[in-house]
Amino acid sequence: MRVLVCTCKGKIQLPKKDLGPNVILEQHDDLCKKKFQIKPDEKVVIAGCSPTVMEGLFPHATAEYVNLHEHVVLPGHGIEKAWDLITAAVAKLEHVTPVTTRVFPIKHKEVIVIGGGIAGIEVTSQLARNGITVTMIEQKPFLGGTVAQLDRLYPEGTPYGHTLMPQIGNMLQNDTSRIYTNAEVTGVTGTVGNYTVSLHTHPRGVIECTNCGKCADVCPVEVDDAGKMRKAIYYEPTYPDIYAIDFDTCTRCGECVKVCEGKISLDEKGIDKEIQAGAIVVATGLAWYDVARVEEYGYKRLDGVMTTLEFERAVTSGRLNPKKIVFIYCAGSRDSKHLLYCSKICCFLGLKEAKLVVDRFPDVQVYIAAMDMRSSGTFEYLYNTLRERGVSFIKGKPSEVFQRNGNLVVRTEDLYTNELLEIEADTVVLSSGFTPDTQTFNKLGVRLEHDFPILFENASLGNMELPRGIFTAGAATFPAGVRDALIDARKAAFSVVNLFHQDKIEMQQPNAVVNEDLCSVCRMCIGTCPYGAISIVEDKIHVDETLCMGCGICAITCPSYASQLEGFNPAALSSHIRALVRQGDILALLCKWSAYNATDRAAYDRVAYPQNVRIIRVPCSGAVDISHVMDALQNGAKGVLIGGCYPNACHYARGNFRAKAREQILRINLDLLGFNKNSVRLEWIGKDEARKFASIVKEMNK
Amino acid sequence: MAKPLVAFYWCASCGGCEEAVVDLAEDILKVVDAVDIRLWPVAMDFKRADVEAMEDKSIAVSFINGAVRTEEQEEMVKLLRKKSQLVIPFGACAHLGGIPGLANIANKKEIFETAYKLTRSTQNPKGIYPQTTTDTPYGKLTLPEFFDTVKTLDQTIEVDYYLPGCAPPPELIMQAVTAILEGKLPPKGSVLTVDKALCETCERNKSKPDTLAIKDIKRISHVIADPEKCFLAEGIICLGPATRGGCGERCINANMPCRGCFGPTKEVKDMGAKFLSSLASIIDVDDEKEIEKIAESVIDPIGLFYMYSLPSSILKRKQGV
Amino acid sequence: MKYALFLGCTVPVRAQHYELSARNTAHALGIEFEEMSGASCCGFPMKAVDAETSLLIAARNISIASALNLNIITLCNSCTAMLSDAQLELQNNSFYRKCKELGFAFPHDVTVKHYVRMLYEDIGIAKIKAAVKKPLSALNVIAHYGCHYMRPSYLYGFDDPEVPHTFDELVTATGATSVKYPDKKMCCGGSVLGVDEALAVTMANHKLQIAKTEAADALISICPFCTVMYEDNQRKAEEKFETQYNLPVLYYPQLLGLSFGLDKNAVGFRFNRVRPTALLAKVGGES
Amino acid sequence: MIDLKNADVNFKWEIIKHEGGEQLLKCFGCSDCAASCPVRYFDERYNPRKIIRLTLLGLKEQVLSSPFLWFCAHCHACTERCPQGIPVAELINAIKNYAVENGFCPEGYKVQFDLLKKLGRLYEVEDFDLKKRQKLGLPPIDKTIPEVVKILEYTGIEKVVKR
Repeated sequence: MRVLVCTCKGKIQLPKKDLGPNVILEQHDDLCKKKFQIKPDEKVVIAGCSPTVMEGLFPHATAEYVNLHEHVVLPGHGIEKAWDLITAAVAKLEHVTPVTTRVFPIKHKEVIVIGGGIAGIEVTSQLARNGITVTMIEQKPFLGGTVAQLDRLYPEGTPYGHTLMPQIGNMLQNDTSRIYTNAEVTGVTGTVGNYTVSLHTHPRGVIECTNCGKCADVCPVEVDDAGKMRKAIYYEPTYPDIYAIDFDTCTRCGECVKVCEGKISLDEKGIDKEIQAGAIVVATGLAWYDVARVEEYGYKRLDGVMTTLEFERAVTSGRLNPKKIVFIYCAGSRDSKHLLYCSKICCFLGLKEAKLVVDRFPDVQVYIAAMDMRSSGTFEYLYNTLRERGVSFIKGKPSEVFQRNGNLVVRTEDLYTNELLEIEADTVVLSSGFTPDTQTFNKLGVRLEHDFPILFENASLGNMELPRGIFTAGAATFPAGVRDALIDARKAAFSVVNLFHQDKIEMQQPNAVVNEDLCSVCRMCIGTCPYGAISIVEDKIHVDETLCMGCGICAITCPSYASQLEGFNPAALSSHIRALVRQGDILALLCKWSAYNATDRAAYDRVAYPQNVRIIRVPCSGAVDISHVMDALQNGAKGVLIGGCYPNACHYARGNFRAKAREQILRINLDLLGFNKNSVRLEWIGKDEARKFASIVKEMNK
Repeated sequence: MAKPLVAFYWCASCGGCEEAVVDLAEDILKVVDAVDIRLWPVAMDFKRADVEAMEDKSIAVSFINGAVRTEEQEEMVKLLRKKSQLVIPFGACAHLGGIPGLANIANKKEIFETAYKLTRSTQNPKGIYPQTTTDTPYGKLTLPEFFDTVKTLDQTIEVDYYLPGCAPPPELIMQAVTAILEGKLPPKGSVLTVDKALCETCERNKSKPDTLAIKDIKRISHVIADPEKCFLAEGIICLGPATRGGCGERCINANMPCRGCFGPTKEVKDMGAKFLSSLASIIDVDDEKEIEKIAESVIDPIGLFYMYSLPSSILKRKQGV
Repeated sequence: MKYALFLGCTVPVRAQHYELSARNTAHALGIEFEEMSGASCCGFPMKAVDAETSLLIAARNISIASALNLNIITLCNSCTAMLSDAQLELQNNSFYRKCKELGFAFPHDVTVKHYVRMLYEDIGIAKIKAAVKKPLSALNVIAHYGCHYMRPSYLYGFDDPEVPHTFDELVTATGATSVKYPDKKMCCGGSVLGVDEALAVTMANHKLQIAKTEAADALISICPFCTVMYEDNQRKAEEKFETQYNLPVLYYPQLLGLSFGLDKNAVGFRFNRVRPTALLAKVGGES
Repeated sequence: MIDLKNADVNFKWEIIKHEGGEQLLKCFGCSDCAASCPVRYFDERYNPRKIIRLTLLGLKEQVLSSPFLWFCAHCHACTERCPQGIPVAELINAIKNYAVENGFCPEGYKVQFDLLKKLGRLYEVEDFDLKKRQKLGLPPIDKTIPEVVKILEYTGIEKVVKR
């Protein structure tokens, strides 16, 4: 073991004392500016500046960091503290399990794109342009997704084809893409660089086609396709250039077969296939919330109540000529009984439909009832335009829609005027929200939380490329407009190109590892992982190495310590605490994302705190085991402070709540065991709250 | 070849471990065939002097049950250590401190007061307590010192292996005896059962959901537990995940949750602390006040989480008394 | 410097001390006023009835100054707003045509300014300070801007409509302290006097109460309507809210004249309903 | 309960035609006007936001007959703050003008109209006043300005006021 100590510009001069056998002490000026050769299995103590700075400089080391600069030099604590910290670090490191480097070869530099909407098409053409072979899997018989169902794209009012068709053209120009329509993913195995995706292609019915259209002419089945009428055999002008039979509605009367110039088969079978790929892009797009579940609005129950999509398709195909329309916003959104969240784009959609209809029918009366109008960016201009065109906006969520004298009536209170209103209308349009396509994520083994795939929809992290071979594009994870979908698609393509630029990816961050000799598969850990990285594979607990973020919560949860976080195993921490804490000391176990930084801040701001405060950096307040608190108390500690992020601000989602529960239970037990229960405190300390930290430890020191 | 000599001894315990030996039923004959029992106070009339007279290390193995709570017990186990090649704490009390170890939340004075004065069935208005020496017309009588703190066997003498359980199941005893006779012993310090927790073999583990989420803690005496379901999934505290297996799940099969008599698994020092850390992870409440409520809803947490292991825990006993 | 002085309805009849002090302090600063013969009401009273009528009345007044080729100085905030509004409206062709039809001529472009704005912009703080002979450093006064002094800003483009400061600077120039106080832009309530007197008095009381809290020696007004609210209706506020204010309300030119050392008759203190006796004693003037 | 069947959809378009009412439709109901309003501060019965919103909904009768419409002090505090740039005080004034047209002229304005018609100013200038002015050294002023009548006749406002 090597101990690398920075002299901190001459301020640190360690005594010439022995640190034990096989421990070599080196003192360096400007440690951070030097390059060290560190062997992969070597353990090093790095004593210098704060680990927040130093850990980036020693990425491959199994290292224990001693914060000499911020914890000794700047607060003006004595050199003996430096020595104590170093000896304790050595004691810890002796028992530390090293951090392993994990290597994932990128075996297949091919990509599977699930979803053939605007995002999937854009990803595919961007990847194909980079020479990467792409297999696109689209569920419907034709590409285009939601965009192909629309008439126009607002705020500008561009016809949908102006955006979609060139995209399809771009994609088809490259011969590196294979497209499966009418196909669905049935299973996924493997990990980054090496996935196997099985898919099933449903029969299309039309095998050869001249696009004569006679089949549709003779087809007796009229289908209402989201507001627009078509036949059971039909064609969409996107891709492929072949008619398709909608077998859900087809009566198999055989009329089309008789007139077909090409070849139609009503008995075609589906095909199963397996495809290998190094990365998967999920571009499954929007899933509309089933607004019939908002029963008070009468969708499917009352004539004239329709969704925005149906309204747009019915108006633009000439089926509907409304005189008086009420749009109901947030139909089933931000609602504890339905979708808890705002779907972001439904306000835009509603505005668009209103514009579409006032453009067409100047005398139409339009009411929009909304709790809030969320018209961000350029949509504000559309909102302004519509007000000036005389559309009446009502603030408030209508209570119900009912029928009176053959008309629809919407009852609502208008918050602008505090008046209860009844609006009679011939058409009521429900602007509903969207959910992610959970089916695909389930097949990919991506865990969902609050309906959303965790990590992907972590607003502050953005698209985190996790699990590292699975990417998302467009509205698959959260509703996005066309522009956002395209940007997101390019970002996904860029991420894939970046990934494929390497032959393997290496990951050095500490992972949770499971000792199978100790693991009883008691499942306690599974649900505690904030990333869904833990699952049962072949009757054993399996930690997905690409998903683990090293918080250590599972390790502390494991009742057998079968799961341990590399570099943070309990035996090592226990010896660290026993070497560090003496009679009358205060042990501070501080989360590296918040409270620990407050101690650095204390150093910069010269906020004084007592020298007997012994600080240990932990990955999360939720990764503090009660045993370790007991260790400190047994050693004579006057108090133990656990410092974590504020509630709901935990870097690992709910780690600090776990810490809270531990603290509560622990305090009760300590009380019964004759300890002052206030000797253990869990405090929320923000990263800059140096003064809060100092005042807490001073109080505990009394 | 002479049969190996074996000793059984009984310290602070309920006597259940002695019963466990008897529970070997006809198997006990095999044992008696194979060994020569030289000390078994509960069943045979050997005296301390007989042991003292023996040569050091002449006993092949001493099985000692019960925790160490009196001066006499301390003397006897030290004596047996001297005379034995192997010493095996037999049962939870010797292994972890056991139920007598819960006395560590009090001291001698409090215990005497309760036992000799405060209990309803006691009449002791003068407050007379047992003394180590008493002068009588017939001479001085002595009693061994009653310690403040109950200790595990390994806190008193060095031990070689542990036979866990309250009481150790017969199968495990037979396995251990066989292993000793055949000389097929694991590394010193091992617990003579499996290394994995009870859940490994528990039938109910399959019913445990991936995400355990406890919103309130139920007492087994207040609910009728579903005999098919994992206790924890129902909000009933079961120490199974934190307890070594090999016991044959006798409690679980009787629809009672595990209370941890087999002690913690290999890497864990403090069973109660470890289980509390685990339990806190599955409490599915975010509100601080609610968390407090749940924590406080556990009646007698020391008796629940440290039922068998208080003397072997990190803190060992209540402080300041 | 020569201007056309627009008096409006109230000032020449009900607030002669305002007119008197305004003329005399202006004279002391070398400003000359030409009378606007034939000038009528500014038009503001008809605005709520018919905006066009009020604008036409205002435009007619502007045409009088235009014939004189002099910029207009007003003493009343509402007159300033009304005339400025008409001035802006004259850019509108159809309105201009209507004025022509009525025979109004606008041979010269004229601007409309409040008397106080004129002092600030055309004379300047430095020149005013130089003219101060008796600095009123003993006084703490509340400067009341009134609504139409700087609002609506699209008409004036003068001062800051949210954080006005020009009038405070002018008050400070006299040596007096312009007290910093909350709700500086609060309306006097004058406009609702005709609709709901109790409400109007409540509104006026708000600032009177502030003046009392701040222990101000006087409230300085620049609008006859505001003075009606704070001075003439002070007794009503005192009755309604069972308190005593006895707060002198001075027109700014009175304060300025005092600092110039003008004769007390030249600034008309005897017309002030709430006698500024204590105030004058404080600055060493006679009462 | 208001049934919007009875609302006048043309009301808002009428207001837009009036001087100062042009920007009515820009209102998105933020209520900054009401929060800025000194009258609203002292008397909650007056609320400019509510008047504007009722106008947008076409509730003509309710708006025009309300005595509180006339509470606007025309102080323009709202105008300065409207995020949509609506001169709110002018807009309220336009609604007042429309109310007068529809026979809702408050008595006070009728009195003022009569004075203007008679004198061309709001206060009668008596000889006493002229003498007082003279004593103070103030120039004489016109007792009446008959030209104002021409304007009143031109706009035909008398007919409207006296309706």
